[in-house]
Amino acid sequence: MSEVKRPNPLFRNLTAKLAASPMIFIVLVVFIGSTIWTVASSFTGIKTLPIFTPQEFYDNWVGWDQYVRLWNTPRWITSITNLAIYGVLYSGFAFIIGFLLAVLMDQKIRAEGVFRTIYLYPFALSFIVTGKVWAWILNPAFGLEKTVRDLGWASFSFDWLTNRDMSIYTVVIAGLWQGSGLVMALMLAGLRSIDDEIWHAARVDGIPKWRTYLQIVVPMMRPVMITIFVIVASGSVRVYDLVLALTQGGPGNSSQVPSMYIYEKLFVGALAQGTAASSVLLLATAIILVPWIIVEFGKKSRS
Amino acid sequence: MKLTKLAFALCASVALPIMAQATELEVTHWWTSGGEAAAVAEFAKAFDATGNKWVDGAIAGSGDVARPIIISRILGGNPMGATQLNPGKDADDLIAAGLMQDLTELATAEDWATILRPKSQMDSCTLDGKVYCVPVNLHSGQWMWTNRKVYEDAGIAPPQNWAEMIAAAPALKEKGIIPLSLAEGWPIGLLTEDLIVAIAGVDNYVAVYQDRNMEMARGAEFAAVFKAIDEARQIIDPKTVVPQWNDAVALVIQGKAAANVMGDWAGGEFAVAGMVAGTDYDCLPGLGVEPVLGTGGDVFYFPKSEDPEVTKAQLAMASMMVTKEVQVAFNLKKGSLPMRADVDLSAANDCMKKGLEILDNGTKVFPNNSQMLDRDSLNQINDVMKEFFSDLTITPEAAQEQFAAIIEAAPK
Amino acid sequence: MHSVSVKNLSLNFGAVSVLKTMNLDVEEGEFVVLLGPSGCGKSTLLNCLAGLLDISAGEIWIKGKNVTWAEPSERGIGMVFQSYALYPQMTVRGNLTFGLTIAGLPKDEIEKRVARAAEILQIGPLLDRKPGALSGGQRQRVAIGRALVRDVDVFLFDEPLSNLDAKLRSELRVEIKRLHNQLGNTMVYVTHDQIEALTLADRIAVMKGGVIQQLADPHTIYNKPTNLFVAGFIGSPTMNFLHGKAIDGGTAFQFGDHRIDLSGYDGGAVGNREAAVLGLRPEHITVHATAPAGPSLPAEVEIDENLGADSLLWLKLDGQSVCVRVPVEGRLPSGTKVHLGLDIAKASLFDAASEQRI
Amino acid sequence: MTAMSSASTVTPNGAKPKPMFAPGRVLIYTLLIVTSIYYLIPLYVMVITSLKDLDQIREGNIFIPTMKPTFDAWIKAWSAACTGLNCTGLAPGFWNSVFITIPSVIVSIAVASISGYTLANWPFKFAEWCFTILLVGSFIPYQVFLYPLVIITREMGIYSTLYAVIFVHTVFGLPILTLLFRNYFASLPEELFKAARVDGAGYWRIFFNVLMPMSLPIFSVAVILQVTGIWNDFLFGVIYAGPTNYPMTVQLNNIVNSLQGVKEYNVEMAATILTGLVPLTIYFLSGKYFVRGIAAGAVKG
Repeated sequence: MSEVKRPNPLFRNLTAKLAASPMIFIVLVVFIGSTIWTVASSFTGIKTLPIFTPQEFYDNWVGWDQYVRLWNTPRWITSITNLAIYGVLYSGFAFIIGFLLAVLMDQKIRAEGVFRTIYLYPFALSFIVTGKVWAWILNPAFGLEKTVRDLGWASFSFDWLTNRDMSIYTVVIAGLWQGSGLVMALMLAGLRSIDDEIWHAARVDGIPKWRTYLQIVVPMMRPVMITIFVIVASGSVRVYDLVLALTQGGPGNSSQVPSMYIYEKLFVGALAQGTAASSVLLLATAIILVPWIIVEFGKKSRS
Repeated sequence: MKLTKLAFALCASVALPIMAQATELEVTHWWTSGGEAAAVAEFAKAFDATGNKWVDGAIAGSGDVARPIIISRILGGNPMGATQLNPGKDADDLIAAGLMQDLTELATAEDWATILRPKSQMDSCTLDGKVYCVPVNLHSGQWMWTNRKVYEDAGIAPPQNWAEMIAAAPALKEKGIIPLSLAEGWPIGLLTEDLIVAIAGVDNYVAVYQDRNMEMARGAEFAAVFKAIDEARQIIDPKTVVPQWNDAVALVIQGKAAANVMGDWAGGEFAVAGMVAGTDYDCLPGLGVEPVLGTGGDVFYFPKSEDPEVTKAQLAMASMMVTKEVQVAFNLKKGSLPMRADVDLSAANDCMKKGLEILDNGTKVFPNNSQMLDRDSLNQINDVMKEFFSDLTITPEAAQEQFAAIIEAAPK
Repeated sequence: MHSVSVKNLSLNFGAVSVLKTMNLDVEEGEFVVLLGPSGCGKSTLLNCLAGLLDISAGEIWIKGKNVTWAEPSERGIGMVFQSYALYPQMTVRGNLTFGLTIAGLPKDEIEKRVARAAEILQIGPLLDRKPGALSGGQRQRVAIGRALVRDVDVFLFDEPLSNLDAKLRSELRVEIKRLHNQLGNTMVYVTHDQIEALTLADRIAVMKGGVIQQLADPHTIYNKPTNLFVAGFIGSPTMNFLHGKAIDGGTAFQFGDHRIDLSGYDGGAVGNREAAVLGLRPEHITVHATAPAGPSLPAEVEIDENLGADSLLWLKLDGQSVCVRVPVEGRLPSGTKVHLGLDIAKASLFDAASEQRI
Repeated sequence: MTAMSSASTVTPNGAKPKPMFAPGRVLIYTLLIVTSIYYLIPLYVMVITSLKDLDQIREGNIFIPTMKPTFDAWIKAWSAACTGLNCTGLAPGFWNSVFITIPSVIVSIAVASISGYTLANWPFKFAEWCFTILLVGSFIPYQVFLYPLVIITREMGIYSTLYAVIFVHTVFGLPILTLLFRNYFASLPEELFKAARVDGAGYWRIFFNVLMPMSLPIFSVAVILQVTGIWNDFLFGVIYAGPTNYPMTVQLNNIVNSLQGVKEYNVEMAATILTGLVPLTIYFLSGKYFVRGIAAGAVKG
């Protein structure tokens, strides 16, 4: 019974390791495997069919050609710019609107459940539905603009959907409608996790309420902010269906986003171009996120 | 019974006796609207009559939605029995990978090369002398549709060609009518190609798209095309650009717009609205400039199967699709032109007859764009044209150069 | 055979060494307290004993068995946690029987043990309540009960009283002592509270920086601290430290201009030392109006703190603050000049460089 | 403090209640109601449109309610709208969606909760690296994985079966769910876990007997998120599940995305509402638990 020898660390807590194996399998095979495949494919000239053997990669190798083409494509540049606009505005406003709504909801209001449901229900709807409905409402020909004009303001103009300088902002509007309720729910939960004593202390100190929120409560909500960031940021990088249903990337290419470019190229006989665009996104994400994730999540694990 | 006879004839022609038990074949396609579904039903009815079973696998949303699904299914080793796919270069990789059923034997036995026209459509199904798909119909995209009443109300004679339509535009605009309706996305690319055909001419179109004549692509003939597109974009108010092609056609039907450029499938919309060609509306092939017809069309591929029963049923289906009766029934419903010349199309409407006439003359028929350029390049041209249309700061010269660069870089 | 024996144990988290080559033997039935400031490694050591942390090197023996790599439940230990760690969704009975059920004990045996624990800890009426419905003291009792029913030889306590208020804490302290007397188990008890340590322990292990500084009975720890750290950590108010040097072959201590005779010092050979520290507990200094016989120093009263039973006098001595515990004899006004009598026999002398007791 | 009590501390802690009609209150309610209108308009437009007939849609304004509501569009969407040759409406796909959603939700949550539990309580370096990669992976557009997943599921021998679609949903649910579970389990008192180990409970018993009964809030969040995501999914269902398992969204896509013919906006809207009914109902019924669960899972990191 007495074990004198140190057991092999590999088999320590073996059950835990076995239980984590589905996750490890998914990470190694799906995420890492797909990433390697994606990056490798981006250096080839493959068109419709994906390739998987080293020989095939060798036969189709073209070097940096796909990347040269990618960065010479105006549509890709527009897409990247739009992603930046959308990402910043969507994330920023989702945080602001979500926070303001959560603060309003936190004022001991009546019928809180009703308001919460109203703010949260769009999240249950798919992006396609969201895009379709907002395309309708924002359409100048029979939506908001026409309605207001019918009411008497003949000069009223709201043509963002068909205005190439403004179209990406309609995506932001619809996206916020769909997603800000979730941010509100997360923020509300965060607000309510703050100890009552903080509020008492702030009141005793005579700190105005808005300052208490901004300077004391918000910094205390760090963990929930991080969760929101992951949800919101990954959502904006992946934005696809919404743009497709709302503007189809138009007018022209003015509201294109990278995942539309990627998806199109992957499936219209320019697979390698699609994987090259994916690789760029991957690299950008990794550069921004990996150091942050390691710092943020590495320190919190129990050891 | 007619169908039994048909089935019998099929058996004989394929020279493969059909077994008693039904083989189920799943068929994927993206034909989900009323008319399309009715056309597919004709296929299904005829196929079921051969003793097999048509299992419908419709996926709406055009090829963009369906293509990944179709390719994934083939790649994943669980292919459908048959599938609609864009003809030409789209399927080349799949064929090269040996994933598609070779139909050469059947095509030779039934002499498709003779009975099906035009040759270009057969060519797109042929790779290295082998036949891999069945062309089922002909569609043409070079039509201008005008609402006669709108012009007459404005005191203008209904235009008979592109230039007249442009000339009438200012007067219509004053009356609050959209002179030319347009839909976002691929319809802009279609309009571009139609103008190339109408203004630069069929031969030059083929010279650039197929033979990659770069001198031509950068030359004066094409500069005139971009000039015409420039005129078109000037008369189009971006607010009136609608999301989908049928919305644009609907504007013409409702009299809110005067004209639209769209393929022959737009005729179905006018028919549904109860409008009569020649009295209520005009259909002008080749935009009224030159009666020409692109010969795009729908084709079916048959992914290879290990199961000989399935292969047998696939061949039966392929054979069924080109029989006279099925061709007539299918194309009348679909609003497209049959592949066979030896069929009776007295039920066709005026616009269809115009098309048939051009087809029978054979002189002004040219291959579809997807038979000449790969889809990736076509999409890139679309991207350029979409930008050119929506951004008035891009000069026609700049757009032409971008266009030429894509043609130059396109894989042969 | 030792009840618990730690041999050359060390623990590293990456490059950080948390426990450094540690040795500790606990006798059968002994009550050992691990005492130290937070971060000294005392809880970590306890977790290692319990098997909740894998050690980097060394061995742990419990009741003559090498349990270095055994599962916590196989080590014959029971453990009581600071936050009680009661399973919130189970009743008190469920909490007590959870481990026994896992061990597969027969039903009547489980019943017997629960009944016994309930009797000892007087928690019988609480058995069917959930932890949420219990007071802090009751929860702590249940937590002890959970260790008790395991019928083990060694109890491990991880700051079990820190979450309680002062009154309850002193009550439960007595109860734990009583429990130990009654059961006679070996107990290893972690705390940062020296009162708990001094009152409960048979032996105290004072820890700092992952090293046991001194392991001894409370009396020795208090009176003969092995180094400056232990001397300063134990006792409240803390020991007074006078920095000076040992002169005249170690027979005297020079503090500023004052010379203090060390002939009564109860320690090792002092010898001459350039830097030394003389430690005197507040109760080992007396206050006199005039210089008393034996070693003494002049000082000036700063504050007189009346604690009821006695007073704490805070004095200034050559610019240094000194605290003295004196019987209450009326207040000494601030600024009063006094003489301090030093009980050198009870003093501790440290080498300033090595910080070790001489 | 126990975790149960911490999970239920979702009580307002803003200022003290004030009379209903104080100026500040009026402002608060005005803001709440105005924002509510913004959130409700699209739903209103959908419902109103679905109750109109095609003529009313063509003539009328999208915001004007109909005087002659008709449920024809709903009936057509549910039981008569055509998908290719099958004019059976959404109804048959409904059960397929149920059969895809239930096992996918269960398996994805099982895998993610166990992974989160392992990361929080039984960490080992390799798993933590995997988690980092997972988080980065959650930023990659889904489409990039389509072909590799076809090959992976083909090699696993499950392509075009229910198992494949369950697997794919598990893959894509893993990052965010693992993050939520990991945060939640890490927020539970560590001593509870230690006590259970001293009591002899192993990996699974601690999970099932000690932690899971305390984790209802986070499990309800996970269920809500996954039901919504999986029910609304179109692409994975249609690519990996195989034709016999096509979910309801395939029919919805066919109704909404049909290119040709007259656009039946009313049927489109009715179909949209019908398809969204399951996740919408879940939100309406369990919004409260969602907020509570989020409070328990996401807030404490």
